[in-house]
This record gives sequence, structure tokens and C-alpha cells, in this order.
Amino acid sequence: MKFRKILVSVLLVVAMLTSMLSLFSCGGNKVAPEFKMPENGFDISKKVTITFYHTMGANLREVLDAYIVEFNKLYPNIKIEHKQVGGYDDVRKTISTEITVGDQPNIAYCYPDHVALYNMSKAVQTLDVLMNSDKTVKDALGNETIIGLTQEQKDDFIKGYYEEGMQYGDGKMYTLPLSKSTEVLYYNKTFFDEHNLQVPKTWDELEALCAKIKEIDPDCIPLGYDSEANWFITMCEQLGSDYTTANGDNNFIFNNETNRNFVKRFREWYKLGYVTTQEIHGAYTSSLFTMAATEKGNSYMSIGSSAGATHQRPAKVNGAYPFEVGIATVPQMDANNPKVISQGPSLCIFKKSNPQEVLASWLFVKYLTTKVEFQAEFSMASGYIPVIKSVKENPIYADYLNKADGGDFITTLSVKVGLEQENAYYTSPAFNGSSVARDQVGYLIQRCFVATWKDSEVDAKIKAEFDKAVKECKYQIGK
Amino acid sequence: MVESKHRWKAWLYLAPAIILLLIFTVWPIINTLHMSVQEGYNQSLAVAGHEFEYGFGNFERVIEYDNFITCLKNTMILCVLTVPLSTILALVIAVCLNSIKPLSRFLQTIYFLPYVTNSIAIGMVFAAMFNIVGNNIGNENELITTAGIINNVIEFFGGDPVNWINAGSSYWANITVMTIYIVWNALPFKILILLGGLQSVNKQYYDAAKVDGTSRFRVFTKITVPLLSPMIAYVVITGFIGGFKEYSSIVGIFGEKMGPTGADGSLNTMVGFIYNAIESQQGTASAAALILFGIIFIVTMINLYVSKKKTHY
Amino acid sequence: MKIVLQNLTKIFPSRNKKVKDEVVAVSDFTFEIPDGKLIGLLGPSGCGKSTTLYMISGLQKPSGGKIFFGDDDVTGLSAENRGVGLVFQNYALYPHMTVKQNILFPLQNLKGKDKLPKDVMIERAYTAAKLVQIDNLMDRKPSELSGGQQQRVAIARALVKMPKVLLLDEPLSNLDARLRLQTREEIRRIQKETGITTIFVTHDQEEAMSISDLIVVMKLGVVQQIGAPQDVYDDPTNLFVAKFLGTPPINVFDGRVEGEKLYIGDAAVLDVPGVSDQPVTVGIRPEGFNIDPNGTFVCNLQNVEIMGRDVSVVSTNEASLNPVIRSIVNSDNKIEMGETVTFSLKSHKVFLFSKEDESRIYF
Amino acid sequence: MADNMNVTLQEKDLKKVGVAQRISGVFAKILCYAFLFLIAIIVLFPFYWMIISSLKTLAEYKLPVPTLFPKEIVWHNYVEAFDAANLGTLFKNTVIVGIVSTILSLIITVLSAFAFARLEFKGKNALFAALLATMMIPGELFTITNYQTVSMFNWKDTYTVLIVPFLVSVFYIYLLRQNFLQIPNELYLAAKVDGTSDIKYLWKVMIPLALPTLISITILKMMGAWNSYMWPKLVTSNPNMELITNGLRNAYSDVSGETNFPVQMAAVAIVSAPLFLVFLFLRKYIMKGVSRSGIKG
Repeated sequence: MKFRKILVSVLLVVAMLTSMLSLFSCGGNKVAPEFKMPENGFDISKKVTITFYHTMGANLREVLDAYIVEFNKLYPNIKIEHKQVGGYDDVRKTISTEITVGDQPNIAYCYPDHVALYNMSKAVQTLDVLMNSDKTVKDALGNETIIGLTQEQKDDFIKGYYEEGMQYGDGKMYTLPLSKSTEVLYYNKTFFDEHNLQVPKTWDELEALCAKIKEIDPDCIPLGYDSEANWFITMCEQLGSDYTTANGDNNFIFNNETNRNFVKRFREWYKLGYVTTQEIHGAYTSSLFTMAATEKGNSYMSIGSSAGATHQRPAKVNGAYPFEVGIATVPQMDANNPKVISQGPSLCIFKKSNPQEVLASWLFVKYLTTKVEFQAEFSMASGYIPVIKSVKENPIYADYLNKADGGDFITTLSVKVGLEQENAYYTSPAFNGSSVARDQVGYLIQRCFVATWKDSEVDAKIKAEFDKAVKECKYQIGK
Repeated sequence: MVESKHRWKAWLYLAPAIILLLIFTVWPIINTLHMSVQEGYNQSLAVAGHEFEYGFGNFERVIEYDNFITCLKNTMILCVLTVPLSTILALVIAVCLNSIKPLSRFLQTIYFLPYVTNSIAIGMVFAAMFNIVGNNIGNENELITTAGIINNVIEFFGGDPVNWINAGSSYWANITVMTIYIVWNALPFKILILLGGLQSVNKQYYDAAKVDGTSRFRVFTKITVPLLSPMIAYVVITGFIGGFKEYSSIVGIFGEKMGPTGADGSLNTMVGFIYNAIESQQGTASAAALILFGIIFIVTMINLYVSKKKTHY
Repeated sequence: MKIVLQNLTKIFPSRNKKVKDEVVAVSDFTFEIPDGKLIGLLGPSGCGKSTTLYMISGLQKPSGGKIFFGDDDVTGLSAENRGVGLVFQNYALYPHMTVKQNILFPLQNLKGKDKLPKDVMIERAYTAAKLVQIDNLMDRKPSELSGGQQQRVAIARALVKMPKVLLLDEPLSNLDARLRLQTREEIRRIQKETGITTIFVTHDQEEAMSISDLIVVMKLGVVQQIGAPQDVYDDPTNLFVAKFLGTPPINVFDGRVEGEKLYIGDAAVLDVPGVSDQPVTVGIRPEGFNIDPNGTFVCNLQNVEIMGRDVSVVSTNEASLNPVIRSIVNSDNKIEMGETVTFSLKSHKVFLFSKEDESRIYF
Repeated sequence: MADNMNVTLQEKDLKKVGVAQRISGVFAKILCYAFLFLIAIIVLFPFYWMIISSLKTLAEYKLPVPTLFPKEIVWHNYVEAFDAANLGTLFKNTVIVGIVSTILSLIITVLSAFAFARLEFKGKNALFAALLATMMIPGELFTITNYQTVSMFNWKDTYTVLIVPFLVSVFYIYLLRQNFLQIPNELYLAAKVDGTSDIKYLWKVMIPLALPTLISITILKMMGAWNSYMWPKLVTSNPNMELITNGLRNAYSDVSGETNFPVQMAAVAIVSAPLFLVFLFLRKYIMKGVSRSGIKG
């Protein structure tokens, strides 16, 4: 009796475990197949529901909702469910977990490194077959348009933003930009005018300017640079030196003489008290920039996100801003061939076994990225830069841009500057590990700046820090 | 005992728990083991149908890694500092609380509050308290624009501000802050347990000691501590297990870079290491988790062995 | 060392703050305890005997009155400065220490010039242990000892620092009957050997009477009577004391005095010269009865219990306040089993108490 | 022995001893209170900080020199926090999940603890030891696998997925078993002799006696529901299915996506308030339960 009971229970447990094991391990390849354009194109009679993950705050969701209504006038059969999934990292984490069970959304906010991660599971749909399709679709209002993008539409995108979708090393298009930001140089216009200072266009000019400002106000730090990583990557781009590559076995090629030299140069600036960064300072450098000039440690320039313009504006004193803020393109190596970083979300589409879903997703992505009114309103609501040039011709948006100033309409000013440098945007390669590289070069700068080394050993130490960063990058991606 | 012929009944009572545990605990453990022996296992690749070789490469990778040694060291240091400190502090607080009448309940309630509150904000608050905002700390261009409240207090008493957690701060300053934060976090539970223990100690032991003219210190060391030894063993063991799982408190203060600016990762812990790897290298993460499990297991066994020798009755 | 208690009073404040309801645990206790005696504090639970003991030890502070050890006023001193040894009811042996460590503990507390060298401490511990005959158990833990052994350890621990006063709180209550007899003799012996003034608390009158030099009977915080056990037994000051002492307990009757004669029921049972006419409560010790066919006190015989040397006669009477009357007579008396039994009374075993305040009426 | 009596007393001035001992007693008390109050301030400071931060403007919050009291009290932060995060629905979800999971968890825990404490079966100790060993594994590692499991069951976006995976806690079983073991086995035998069924015995005897532990399990479980963050976020894609803590992070970013910390702090305060209140009212039970369960460890 006894033994039978035990036997039965043991057998039960074993059976359960094996059944579970087999259930899970047969999972194998859960990825939906590559999209193939259906013979008849998009079927507007069948209902499809598509999900969209993003990070929009409440005010942006309002804009989105309004345009979903508009979109549904064209395609009443496409139901859009959208959800704010925390911040960008939350989106990445959620989706990468969902991919493991084939449960990913249709469309998501993405950064290049997210796409690289999803791509390891081959989950992201390349857009080429969609955006180059010349099949037509007839919407509910009776207009017949091609499913893909017209050449005109393609050309309308700001080039640097558009090319971000193609930097995955295989020449294919994975994402379309939605709204963008960049880094800009904020400067204390009042102070500059007062002391007759010129806004620096190059790093050499900046260095000279910092020296000058230090003479005027020895207790200041002339420049605050928020993102160490952006600084490093932008310098690579401006100098034409290697940073990373999406191809080959060795992705991390930033350990080179040129890069070590600029790190060494900026380290000297830091030691001279010319510059500080967000991490070293312990808060956004805008807090130094907006500080009263009488206080110790304030700064007169700040390089930060164009989307954070309102934080670069000093608080009103007696109803007036204590100084006017000016915004300019960040300093360059070659002012005639400027390079500025592009940030902000793009949209990617995930593979699904139902091609109609993919098509519907594409139509929505196309709508959001090419609809002038949406791009204009979204930009005005968010302070981000629209991704298509024709937005500027929109009368409401043109009006908006005209209001730009260094006070109440500082956001507009930052967008305006962002639009003016439309030819300067670059993108860096995206691959599994591109975000690791980004983190590591940021840490690299922090470490080099903060460390106290003897003059004689600086070169060797910087080299050692570069070696360490590369080693760490390789480890993190499993090499 | 009874019930020998109704053995199936016990299994019936246990069935719900066992079934759920099999699905949500045992199976993940098996899966973890499985992942840990597939070299370079990566969920994203696995989803795409990639096959991995079996072997112990993941374990080798973990152990050979410099940063893992750092994590191990940090974890050990934090354990060795925080567990005795929080236990002793909790013991002193409990003894003080037990010796007073007015306000005792009120103070008990206050000490317990951290136990019932949402901890998201607390790390930020501590970081703000120890913060220094400034530039070029530690050289001739030093420009501190503000010091956190702790430094304000230090300056008020005439001391020099300490760079606790910002760029250029020393490892031991960081460890000090972490120790304070972790101890703060650990206190409520320990106070509660030890106070409960104290209150269940027969008062006559103290009367007897008083009649014998025992000094307060001797009462504490010779009577209170030995009588509380089972409770102390309990909080020490749980403290060590918790200490080895330390992670979120460090994120709370230093952020996910796990260290002050310029020394990223210098305060990383074993769990932090696992988290780093869990997104992109599940094989390595699994191996590290198993290693952590092994270490916790050994430490707990040592603790149990010691406490068996040291606790009385 | 003699101990003097002067108007010692202890009032516990009421638990409930709103209702003023304080408890007087000990009221106005004045007594001089002679040096080197064994004193039993006796009374039912809640009579204040333990409180008195704790006040003498210094663990509780009196609300009023004074305590002297010898000529020194120790009222303001706390326990550790009084040099007393205290044995707790449940011994309070430290469970984590061996017998030896327990006994050594008080010695290790000594500081400064009182500090003893280690070998002296151990010698003293062994002396104390020998005294209570546990020197062979020194390395055991309290949990490995029997109740009686634990009791001895507790006494040894109290004695080892050579206290001026040894205080024992219900020392025998946790022991079984056989051990109790043995241990109380032991306590007596130890007290005799050391000559330390010893006070012990008990609710068991037999225990108190058997070993004490003096007993103090207490009731509701008030001292009823103090004296040598036999004196208190033979000459109780009130009904409470009379009832509290003696096994079998005293027989109590409703009675009255008329014309200097004591009547129980209708029978005049005893001459009580000098007592005015009044209703009284009569107490007769069991041994106060004589089987006497010529006696005047007639009771209904119920049972005769032969106890060897003595015979216990169980009878009833309408005037009896106890359910039965228990009288103990010499077994030489032949008792004929009939309906009734007739007694005459020994006058020195008969006590009269006032109906009003239960105080003794002497005759 | 009496001759050797300790004579120190006579040598000292008795009054001096009395006064000295009183002073040292008072001094110790003062020291004790001072220490306890210091600790209390340290413990309370972060809460104070949370509340004042929740009443500041974003600009003031970001001041480099933090202010100890808001210059301008912004109650509106609380309104904003409540409105923006859909807190009403999240409250409701949390309460439902908290109550259902607590009840089910209690039933499962009681049954298992009873089996471990009172019934005899082969492999009991081995099984119990195995369960205890699982407590040492960092739970985060389970997430990936569990996520796959619930997705396979198609449980996403249901209450089930928020409740079921965490119903069994080895720790609670352990606590309750220890508590049950404190109850004399004679009671069980007596009940058996009287023909009482196991369930009736559990209900009438064991549960009332183990009430403090059960209460503390209830509280811990409720707190768990209240504080769970990662899992609900992972397994819900419908914002109406999220739990309260998820609401803390999502909704308080301003235009540029930067977190509005004062509003977030206000949300934290709102979210913490119910736990605080429950604690203040049930303090006795909670502390007794938690400490009792601890003592028997």
C-alpha cells in the first residue's frame, strides 16, 4: 500500500515535469515569418487590431488620440491600441521579454540599440518591401494611394534622421523616425552681449572663449556638457575617427590615437575648470547654467538636449527672466561640415504571421511619420523636432517658429535651431552592444576626467582606460 | 504520531502548494540550470532557433571576470559591515526601548514605519542627503555649489565636508553611505524581532542580576545577549541572506551604473552582476545565480553551525 | 544582622488612569527581625508577603516607612547595594550558564577593591555548592537538573556572596510533596549553619511553622500577628490567624456567652470567666476535644478515622460553621460507634472571637 | 560564613551611594531617550523629505541647495498625481488582487503548514528542506521562465496572472509551521479521540491559536500586492489592469519626458497613505504577528 502511494506520487511529479519540459522546449523558433506582400495588398474590409508601445506623456497621448481618429477615417477597419510603457528602457525590456513568447506588439517606439536587440531574435520587420511597394490601396474616403512611400515623401525626411533606419550593417531599412531631438549649445546671451563675446563655432574657439570667460569670472565653470557619451560619439563623428561598426567580429573600434587625444584634451579643460558634465556635477548642467551669475560655480554655456530647453531657462525674478538664453549649433571641428547627434524615438514594426496586421501597422507608421499636421502638432506639444521638412511650410507651424525667442518661447527656439541644422545629423551604427559601447565611452570620459594622475603617466593611463572600456564592451556582449 | 494510514491526506493538503511551486519555482530552477550549462545561452538568439553547446563555459566566464571579483568583494564587505552593525544597533535600540515606559510604544511605531512604506523614494532621499553638487572635487579648482544635508551638519559642527557619493569620492566613503542606508533599511525588522524576544524574557533574570549587583553592561553581555541568542542568530542569518542579495539599495543611491561617477561598477554586487547579464546573456546570468546560491548556501550553513554552538538551550 | 521595618507601606497606583483605584499591598508594617533567625512570612496569596520581601531586597521601593539593616537606613538603596541574597520562586537560574557559572556570577560582579581573585571565587563557589550538596553537579546546565537540585543551585547562588540577609520567595512551592519535606529541613539546616538572617515567604502554614523561628501572618497587606510558631498557634490574635494555622484546621462554631458561660447551640460547654454576654464565634482546635461521656457538648457522630497514634473523630453540629467537626483524640480513647458523640473541651484550646471584628476575646 | 560577611556597605556613606545610584539611573534614562529620539529622527527624515518634496514646485525641487521647507506649497501636485495616473482604477485592482491573493494564499499556507506540522508522511523532512532551499535562490531569475509560462497559459492581462504565480510562499509556510509546532500535539490527539475531523480541528483550534502569524502573513501579503512593480508591468499591457505602484512611474513625466519629481513624490505619498493608515490602526496585530513569527525562527 505504502509503496504504491509513493510510487504514484513520484510518477505524477515526474510526469508533470517532463510534460512541462517538453512543452517549453518544443517552443524553439517562435518568430513569425518574414512578411510577404499579399497578392491583393491591404484588405480594408477585414478588421485588424494593432498595438503600439510608446513612452508618451498624457499631453502627447491626446495628440496621438486625435490623429488616430483621423487615421480611422481613412482606415476604419484598423483598430489602434496604444500604451505608455514607462520609459525607453521599459519599452525595451518589455518587448524583449515578449518576443521570447512571440507576444510582441505591432509597433513600438525604438532606439537603434533596441532594434539591434530585437533583431537577434529576427523579430523586426524590414520596411523595404513595404515602403518600396507600389501596390495601391483605396481608403474609406475613396482616395487611392500606393502602399509604399513616394520618392517625394522619402526625400521630405530629414536625411540624417531617415538614414538612422539603415545603419544596421545590412543596408536594410528597419525604422522610420517619428520625432527627434538633438544637442544644442545654450548660452547666456545677455552675458555674451555684455562682454562682447562671440558664440563659438568650433572647439578651438570654445577653448579660447572659456579662457576668456574664466578671466572675467574666475569662480565660474564656463561650460556644462550634459552627456559624456554624446560628447565622445559626436567627437568621433566630427573627427572622422572610428567609434563602432555593425559589421565584422570586432564592433568596438574606438580605442585609437585620435580618440585618446581628444579625451586627453578635454580632460585638460576639465582640470582647468573650463567644463563639467552632468554625472561629474551630480545634476543636469542646466542647474549651473540657470544659476545666478553671482553664485560660485555657475556656467555661461550648456550643451544639452534640444528637448530640455525649458530647463535651460532661468526662473523669473520679479516677473522677468534674469538673462536671455541664446541657442546655437554645438561647436564643431569643421564649421563647414557640421555634425550633430540625432536622438529621439523612431518607430519599428514587428513581424506577425498575419500579413494584414503588418500592412496595417505600416500604414499607421507611414501616416504618423509623413502626415504634416501630425508632425507639426506633435512637435509643438513635445518640443521635439519634426522629421519631415515640409512641416516648416505648414502655416500654423511657421507661425509657431516665428515666435521663437530666448524667453517664453525657448522651446520653439530650440526646435528652430534643430531644423536649421538639418544637414548636420549623423547616426552611428546599431548592433547588439551599441548601447554597451555608448555607456562605456560615457564612463570612460567620467573616469578620465575625475582621476588624478601625474602628468607623465596621463597618456598611459588614458590608454589603460580605453583598453578597459573595450574589454568591458566585449564581455558584455558575450565575447 | 497518528495518521500513518491516511498518508494520502497529507499530500492532498500539500497539493495546491506543491503544484504551484512546481510550476512557478521548481520549473524555473530547472530552466535556470538548463540555461546555465548552455554556453553563451542567449534568449533572443534561442528564440530565433539558435542552438547552443552544452558545457561549463558560462561558469568559467563568470569566475574569470574581473568585475565579478569586485562584485563578490563588495557583497562580502557590505555583509560583514552591515549585518553586525545593524544587529548591534537594533539590539541596543531594543534594550533601550524595553527599559523605558513612557513613549515606548510611540517610538516602536516610528521605528517600524520603514517596514510598511513604499521604498521607491527612500533611495533618492538618501542620495539627496549625502549629495555634493559641484565640480573638480579634490583639486585646486574645487567648486562646490552645494553640499547635502549631511555635509551641512558636518560643517555646522566645524568639520570639513566629505565627498560621499559624487565624482571622485573614495570607495570607503561610498561604502559608508551604503552601510548607513542598508542598516537604516534593516533596522525595523531586527528591532521588532529582538524587542519581541526581550519582552518574552522572564523579568526575574533581571531581578536576580540586580540583587547580585550586576552592572548594566554585564547584564547586557552576560544575560540579555545569551538569552536572546536564538533571535540574534535568526536576524543574523536572514541578514546575511539579505546582504548577499543586496542590489536595489545601491541602485537607489548610485543609479544603475552601480558606483560614483568615474568609478562605475565599483560598488556592483552579485545580484547586480546577474541583473546586468540577465537581459542579454541569460546563460551567464544563470551561472552567476547558481554560484550566488552556492555561496549563500555555504554561508548559511556556517552560520547555522556557529549559532548552534553559540546559542543556548 | 537584625532587620528593622518601620511603618513599611507599599501602595500600587491603579492601572486605570481615570479611575482612582490604588491597591495597598503592604500597610504600616513595623517589625524588628532579630539577627540570625529564620522568619516565615505567611499568608494567603495577595496578602503582601512577597511585596514585603521585595521591599526588603530593594527590588521594590516602599511608598512609606523605612527599612534598617542593623543600624543602617537602607530604604534609599537599590538592591545591589544592600547585600542581600534572593532566591526566586522559580529560581531564575540563567539557562545558558552551567551550575558553576550561575553560582560564580554574583562574585564576578564585584568591582574595585571588592574584586576577588579567580581561585578565591571558585573556592567560594564550591563552598556554597557543598553547603547545599550540589558540588557534584557543577558542570550541568539548569535544564539538566531536577526541581530540587535547581532550588539548591539557586540557594547556593544567593549564598555565595555571603549576604547579610537571605530572602526566599516561596522556596518550596515548585517541589513535589516528598521533596518539600526534605528541602525545608535542608533550608533550616543551611540557615542554622550559616547563621544568616533569613526571611522566606510561603502560603503554606505547615511549612512556615515547621522551620521558622518566627512567623509573620499577613492578610490584605496588614500584619495580623507575629510570634514563634507555637505561640501564634496557641494564642491567635484573631479569627483569621486561628483559621489560617493548623492542620486539620480549627473548628469554628456560632456561640454566645451568657453569664460567663459559653453556649454552643443550647449546651453550655465551657466556663468563660470575665466575658460579658454577647454572641461570639468560637474556635476549637481539633486537639481541644476530650471524649467524655459526661461532657456537655453533644455532636452527631459521622465517622471515626484511625490514624495510628491518634484518632480523628468526624462529627457534625448545627452550630458548626464548618461542614464537619474534626477532633483528634488519643487512640487510647475507646469510641463507641453510636448516633452521637459527647465531648468536653480543653479550655486553652478554645478561642472566642468577637462577632463584630473577629478579634480575640480573652478569658 | 556569617563572619566573612560582605562589609562594604558600612564603609560607604550610605546617602552618597543612594544619591549616586539615583543620578546614574536618571542619567542612563536621559541617555537612553536621547539615543532613541536621535534614531527616531533619522528614521523619520526620509518620510519628511518625501512629504516636503511632494509640496514643492519642480523648479524648487531641482534647486542645487535643497530647501528644508517648501517656499510655496503646491497642493496641486496631489491632484495632478491622482488624475494623471488613473490611480482610482489602480487602487481597485490592487485591492482586488490583494484580497483574493491573500485569501487563497492563506488557505494554501494553512493546509501545507498543517501537513508539515502535524501529519506524518514519508519524505516530509526532505520535502520541507527542499522547500527551504528554494528560498535562497534570487527570485529575479524566475521571472523569465515564469513570464513564458503565464504567456503559454494565455493569462496575460487577467487578474489570474497577478494572483496565481505568487500564491505560495515557502517563507509563510515555514512561519506558520513553526507556529503550529508550538501548539501541543496533545490537543490534536485529544481532538482525534473526540472524533474531530482534521479540518474542524484546524479551524477551531490551530487557526485561532496561530492567529497572530496569520495576521502578519495577511499584512505581508497585502504589502506585497501593494508594492509589486516589475511583474504587473511585465504581464499587463492594458493600463486598466496594472497595480498601484506601476502608476507611480508612468504618468509624471513632463513634455520633454523628464520626470516631475514633486508630483511623483505626491503619488508616492498617496500610495503609501493606505499602508500607513492600516499600520496605525492594526499596529498591535502587525507588530505582534511579525515579531512572534520571527521569534520562533
